[in-house]
Amino acid sequence: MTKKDVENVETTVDLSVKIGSMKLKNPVMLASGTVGYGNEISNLTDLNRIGAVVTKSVSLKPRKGNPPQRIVETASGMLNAIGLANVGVEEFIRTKIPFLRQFDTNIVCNIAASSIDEYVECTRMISPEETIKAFEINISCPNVKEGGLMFGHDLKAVAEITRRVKAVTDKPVIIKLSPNVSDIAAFAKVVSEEGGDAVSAINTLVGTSFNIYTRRPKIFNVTGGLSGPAIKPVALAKVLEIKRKVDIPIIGIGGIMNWQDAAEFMIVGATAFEIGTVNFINPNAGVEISDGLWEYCRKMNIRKISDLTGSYVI
Amino acid sequence: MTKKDVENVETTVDLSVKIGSMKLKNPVMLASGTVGYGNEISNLTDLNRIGAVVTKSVSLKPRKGNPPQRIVETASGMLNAIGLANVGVEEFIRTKIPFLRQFDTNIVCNIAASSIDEYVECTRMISPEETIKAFEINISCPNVKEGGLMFGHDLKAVAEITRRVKAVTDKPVIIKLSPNVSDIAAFAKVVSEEGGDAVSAINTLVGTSFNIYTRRPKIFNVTGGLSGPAIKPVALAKVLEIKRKVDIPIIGIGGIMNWQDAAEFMIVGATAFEIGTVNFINPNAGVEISDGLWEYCRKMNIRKISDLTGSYVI
Amino acid sequence: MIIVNAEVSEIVELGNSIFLIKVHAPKIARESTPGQFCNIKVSESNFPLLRRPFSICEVKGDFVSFMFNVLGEGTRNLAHKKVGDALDILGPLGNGFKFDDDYETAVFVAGGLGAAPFPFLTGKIPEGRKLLSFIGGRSEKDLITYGMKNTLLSTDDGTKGFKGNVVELLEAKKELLDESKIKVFACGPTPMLRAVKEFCLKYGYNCEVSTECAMACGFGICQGCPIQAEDKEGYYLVCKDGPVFNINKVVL
Amino acid sequence: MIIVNAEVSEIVELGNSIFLIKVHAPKIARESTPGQFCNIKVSESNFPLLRRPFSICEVKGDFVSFMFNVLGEGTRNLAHKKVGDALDILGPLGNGFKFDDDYETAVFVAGGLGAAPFPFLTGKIPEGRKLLSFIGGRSEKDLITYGMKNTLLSTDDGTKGFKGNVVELLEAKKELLDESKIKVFACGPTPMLRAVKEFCLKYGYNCEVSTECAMACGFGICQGCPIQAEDKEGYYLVCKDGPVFNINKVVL
Ligand SMILES: Cc1cc2nc3c(=O)[nH]c(=O)nc-3n(C[C@H](O)[C@H](O)[C@H](O)COP(=O)(O)OP(=O)(O)OC[C@H]3O[C@@H](n4cnc5c(N)ncnc54)[C@H](O)[C@@H]3O)c2cc1C
Ligand SMILES: Cc1cc2nc3c(=O)[nH]c(=O)nc-3n(C[C@H](O)[C@H](O)[C@H](O)COP(=O)(O)OP(=O)(O)OC[C@H]3O[C@@H](n4cnc5c(N)ncnc54)[C@H](O)[C@@H]3O)c2cc1C
Ligand SMILES: Cc1cc2nc3c(=O)[nH]c(=O)nc-3n(C[C@H](O)[C@H](O)[C@H](O)COP(=O)(O)O)c2cc1C
Ligand SMILES: Cc1cc2nc3c(=O)[nH]c(=O)nc-3n(C[C@H](O)[C@H](O)[C@H](O)COP(=O)(O)O)c2cc1C
Ligand code: FES
Ligand code: FES
Repeated sequence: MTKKDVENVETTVDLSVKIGSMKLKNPVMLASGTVGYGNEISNLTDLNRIGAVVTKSVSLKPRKGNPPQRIVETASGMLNAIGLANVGVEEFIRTKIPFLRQFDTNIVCNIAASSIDEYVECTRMISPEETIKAFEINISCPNVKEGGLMFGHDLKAVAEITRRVKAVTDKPVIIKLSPNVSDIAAFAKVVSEEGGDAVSAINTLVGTSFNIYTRRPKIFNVTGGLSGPAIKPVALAKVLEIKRKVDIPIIGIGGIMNWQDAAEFMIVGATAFEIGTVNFINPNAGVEISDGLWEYCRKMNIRKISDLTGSYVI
Repeated sequence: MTKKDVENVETTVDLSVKIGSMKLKNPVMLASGTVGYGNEISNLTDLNRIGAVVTKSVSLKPRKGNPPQRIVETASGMLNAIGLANVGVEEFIRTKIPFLRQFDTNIVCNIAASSIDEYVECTRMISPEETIKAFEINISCPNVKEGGLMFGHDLKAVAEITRRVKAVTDKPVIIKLSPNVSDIAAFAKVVSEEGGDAVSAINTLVGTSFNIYTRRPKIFNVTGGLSGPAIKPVALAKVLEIKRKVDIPIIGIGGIMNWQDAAEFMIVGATAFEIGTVNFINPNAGVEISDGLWEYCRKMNIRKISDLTGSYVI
Repeated sequence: MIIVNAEVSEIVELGNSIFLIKVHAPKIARESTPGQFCNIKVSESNFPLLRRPFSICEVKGDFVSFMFNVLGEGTRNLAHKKVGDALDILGPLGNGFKFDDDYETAVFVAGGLGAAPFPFLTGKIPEGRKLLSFIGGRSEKDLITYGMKNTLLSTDDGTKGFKGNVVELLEAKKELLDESKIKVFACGPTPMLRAVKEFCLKYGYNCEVSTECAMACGFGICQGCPIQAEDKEGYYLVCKDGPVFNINKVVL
Repeated sequence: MIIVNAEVSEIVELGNSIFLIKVHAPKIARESTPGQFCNIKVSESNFPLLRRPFSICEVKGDFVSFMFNVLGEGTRNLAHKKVGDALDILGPLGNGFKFDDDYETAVFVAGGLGAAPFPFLTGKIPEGRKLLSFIGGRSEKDLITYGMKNTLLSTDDGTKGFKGNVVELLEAKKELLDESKIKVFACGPTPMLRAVKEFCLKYGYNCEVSTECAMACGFGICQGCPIQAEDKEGYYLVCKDGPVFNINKVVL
């Protein structure tokens, strides 16, 4: 900041946003599955400057994940089929949460499950942990049979999951929606009706890639989830669609690489946003995006970034 | 071809494929809306070397299309919302068909409509034209309210369209499916049950893009259809999904830039394929893809390219 | 209209990230007329995906030049080209200026990079006609006079020439236009073209403008580049029916 | 593990589209140990999207070198780098070779580009130990001996050295290995590593292999790079737990 800026209190920008009762210092969230449990990335960026960190999907029991190959690059994107490799709830509570406690950010616990009961049970077990500030329920992992994708495509199941998970925790519950449906707003509506605090959109698009010489799929799981800049236009359209039809906070996700992309998501309706694939390429992207948004708001005379949410002009 | 190749009859590759009763000299088709009615591109490529040319969607009455801006580039893709600008059936028959007659290729007439009756009426009017060898029914244009997208998301409507269009023509009827649905195979199944000759997949994905300074959509129609390499993994997964569940010829579409991409589509299940966006960048791509596939088949010892269809190893 | 793989023979920065790139493209050189453009592949990969349109700036023998401004990824790639590199060019495209009809003075009006097609056009104006070039820019460093004759300058900030926009300069120098039968050729941002149109309609000047629009194909197959028609219902295509239009034909 | 914007100080083609690129990266140079790798951003745009992993080939003072083969878009971009260009490098990553445990002779086995980590490792082998380098390739032009000592060569087509693969060469020269307590360090394609493992198990040699896997992040956050564990249930991550593993730990 220049001296003039400091003198001029008018230039201060309030980057904070709220998701239910959870207050974020800025709208930047690190997406589930793209920063593990925070350990490694904390060497390369300052997690204290991030609004929230969403953990890798946790399931009741540990999962070893899919055999290689799990990822393949595509045009401006990547496919992954990790298979929800994770340490399971117990180990998560025992070793991951204590590490995460040190950071001045919100830790959101992402939960994957293969039955509605399992979603409820995981939430119930983790909810007492003070470090965890909210839950994101992954009903849309396309990469394991029991990854929730069948829930993500079933309105009744989504309603039940939302209702029953809400019943076992006081913390905000975010439902992470699948983009692989005809009418994503209908799912957001159900979440809203059942008392969900927010939806996050989008999880990855189902995609595949084959080797033309061996005629085999490039990833072991045959199909994977497409992420990265390639999906940004689709993700933006989904967020806009929800925003226009349902009154519920939206966390925008999909292909965000820089602050410009992040601002675009907020304009079409996102209250906050998650960044995923970009962490692999630029682990400090979250901090840079926060700084970029601050500067953008200052230049555009936006005092509170929350004013940006849904401020599109159509 | 080298002298040795010519001597060796074993190296001859049969690139021909069939869609219903329509025989294509090779599986390369030029996608609807990406080559107009063939006029301009015929200056830059040899249409006689292409399996089939699909015309820009024709509707009963002429449509002037959407105001600018109609297109915007995205990461490895583009959004378009042309708004089905077209000359209408009468002008199509009067001026476009006579021009197309000169080429030794199959002309497939793509039809868009805002009611089931209109699909039937268009087909009925054009069917007597000898030059037209098949119909592709666009039930999935995302860019005009009456572009068929609502049909493309309604199994009963798709069934009725297939049945009634088939009833007014002896020519092969291809139904072009929307990818913006939860279960594309269910749509292919309905088409198959109602006697449709093939499905083509995919049309564009719904996407959008906003200017972060004006907060306005970059394209007038707000949302547009995403095409190009960005969508290839999604398109491949949709083709594979149909192939695994339904026994009907599939025309693969989405992000094909070169013969390698085309081979990938055939391996996952496509009998033929259409190329769209690449025509804007390399108008001769169709011919190059045909040559590339020929060479690939020769090296891989594939005598008939139709053996490639659905030859994936999972 | 052909596609050629042309060798870059020269690339120079005119200043302020404006470049002039010259390629060896005999066939395009032969076919081109001022106001036409080419659609250039700016990368060897799929990123950026689409070609980028540029006006033909100059044709000398077998060589064609383009003038461009570094704005985004595409033009940045282009600026990195080196002598000897190959450039994949589709062109010439669209319809150019009618420079041989009935007028005595050709008046060029250029805003910023709108100067691009005028060096070529300047050279083609028939012997004996007069030339006047009105060139506007935001600031002195944005003024491009390359290849233009009898230039009158304006800058928004007054750092050089007339202070104001180029149409205000036209209005201020109106007496220069009263001397003979004039035809106005304009190229620049749409708001400028709109003002030029208004000015020309007011005084009854014949005027052609070179328009711009987002483009995918550049040769009429995508229908991505509409411009509202004034003399009929619906749209013209900028790439095929334009980019040069008489002001009576289009709504700007 | 840091990210630096390093200046390219040298780039040379070793032949047959194999390049050596040297960058000024003091911090990475200081922290690195042989067998570690860096994840390099090969373009300034989003295409190709992901970083590309390369073994640290050599460290000299403040300079780090990488050896690479032009395979696709990413390595093609890298080959176009010029002296003075900046390169965005994340590293050093993973675990390297244990080169100071109990052995008398270090035996390097390299297949093709597998030679990449050995110049660095060669320089680190403690004084007084012996070195033997077995290098294999498809053909003479694929043999890379850069920075390696006491080399024995094999080619699949017999154009140079022993005709056969590099593990057959090992077997043929087995008597050289009988002289002292040896440790084998191997890097190359997985089928070669599998054969090396089998060979070492047969003769009871201690052996470490540098493995490869498709990677996104390179530092443990994506879980994209599993390799099946032999000594526990489940997988190790190549980027974090490897890329160098003792043969007893992983299924190849
Ligand atoms: C018929 C025609 C002729 C043209 N002739 C020339 C020419 O001779 N010289 C020249 O420099 N340019 C010319 N242009 C514009 C040129 O095509 C664009 O500048 C170029 O496509 C930008 O590509 P990019 O990848 O660098 O920028 P992008 O990444 O595509 O865009 C970067 C930024 O520039 C803005 N932008 C993109 N295109 C334009 C535009 N046309 N006008 C204003 N802002 C734009 C974008 O909105 C974005 O903010 C012409 C355009 C047309 C349609
Ligand atoms: C830990 C580690 C260390 C490495 N060290 C080196 C090194 O020192 N020098 C070096 O040249 N390479 C090394 N590699 C491999 C290197 O990362 C790849 O060659 C590179 O990513 C290819 O990028 P590309 O964009 O050029 O090719 P892409 O476009 O990604 O691929 C082009 C073609 O090469 C194939 N390919 C891609 N990666 C590999 C691979 N790892 N092995 C075999 N084929 C592949 C693809 O299947 C495709 O057919 C290492 C890889 C790992 C995981
Ligand atoms: C390697 C990888 C692993 C992922 N794992 C999970 C996961 O465990 N749970 C989840 O809800 N989403 C997971 N995702 C999805 C991301 O959280 C995010 O929704 C998606 O990648 C789109 O955002 P992006 O384009 O910014 O990456 C994963 C994504 C990637 C790339
Ligand atoms: C500019 C443009 C216009 C299109 N118009 C039509 C159309 O009129 N009818 C139709 O069925 N599909 C239309 N499409 C969709 C294409 O036929 C094709 O399904 C889609 O572009 C995906 O293929 P691609 O990635 O190879 O472009 C259009 C696509 C583009 C890019
Ligand atoms: S740019 Fe494609 S029709 Fe004009
Ligand atoms: S490459 Fe991401 S965890 Fe190994």
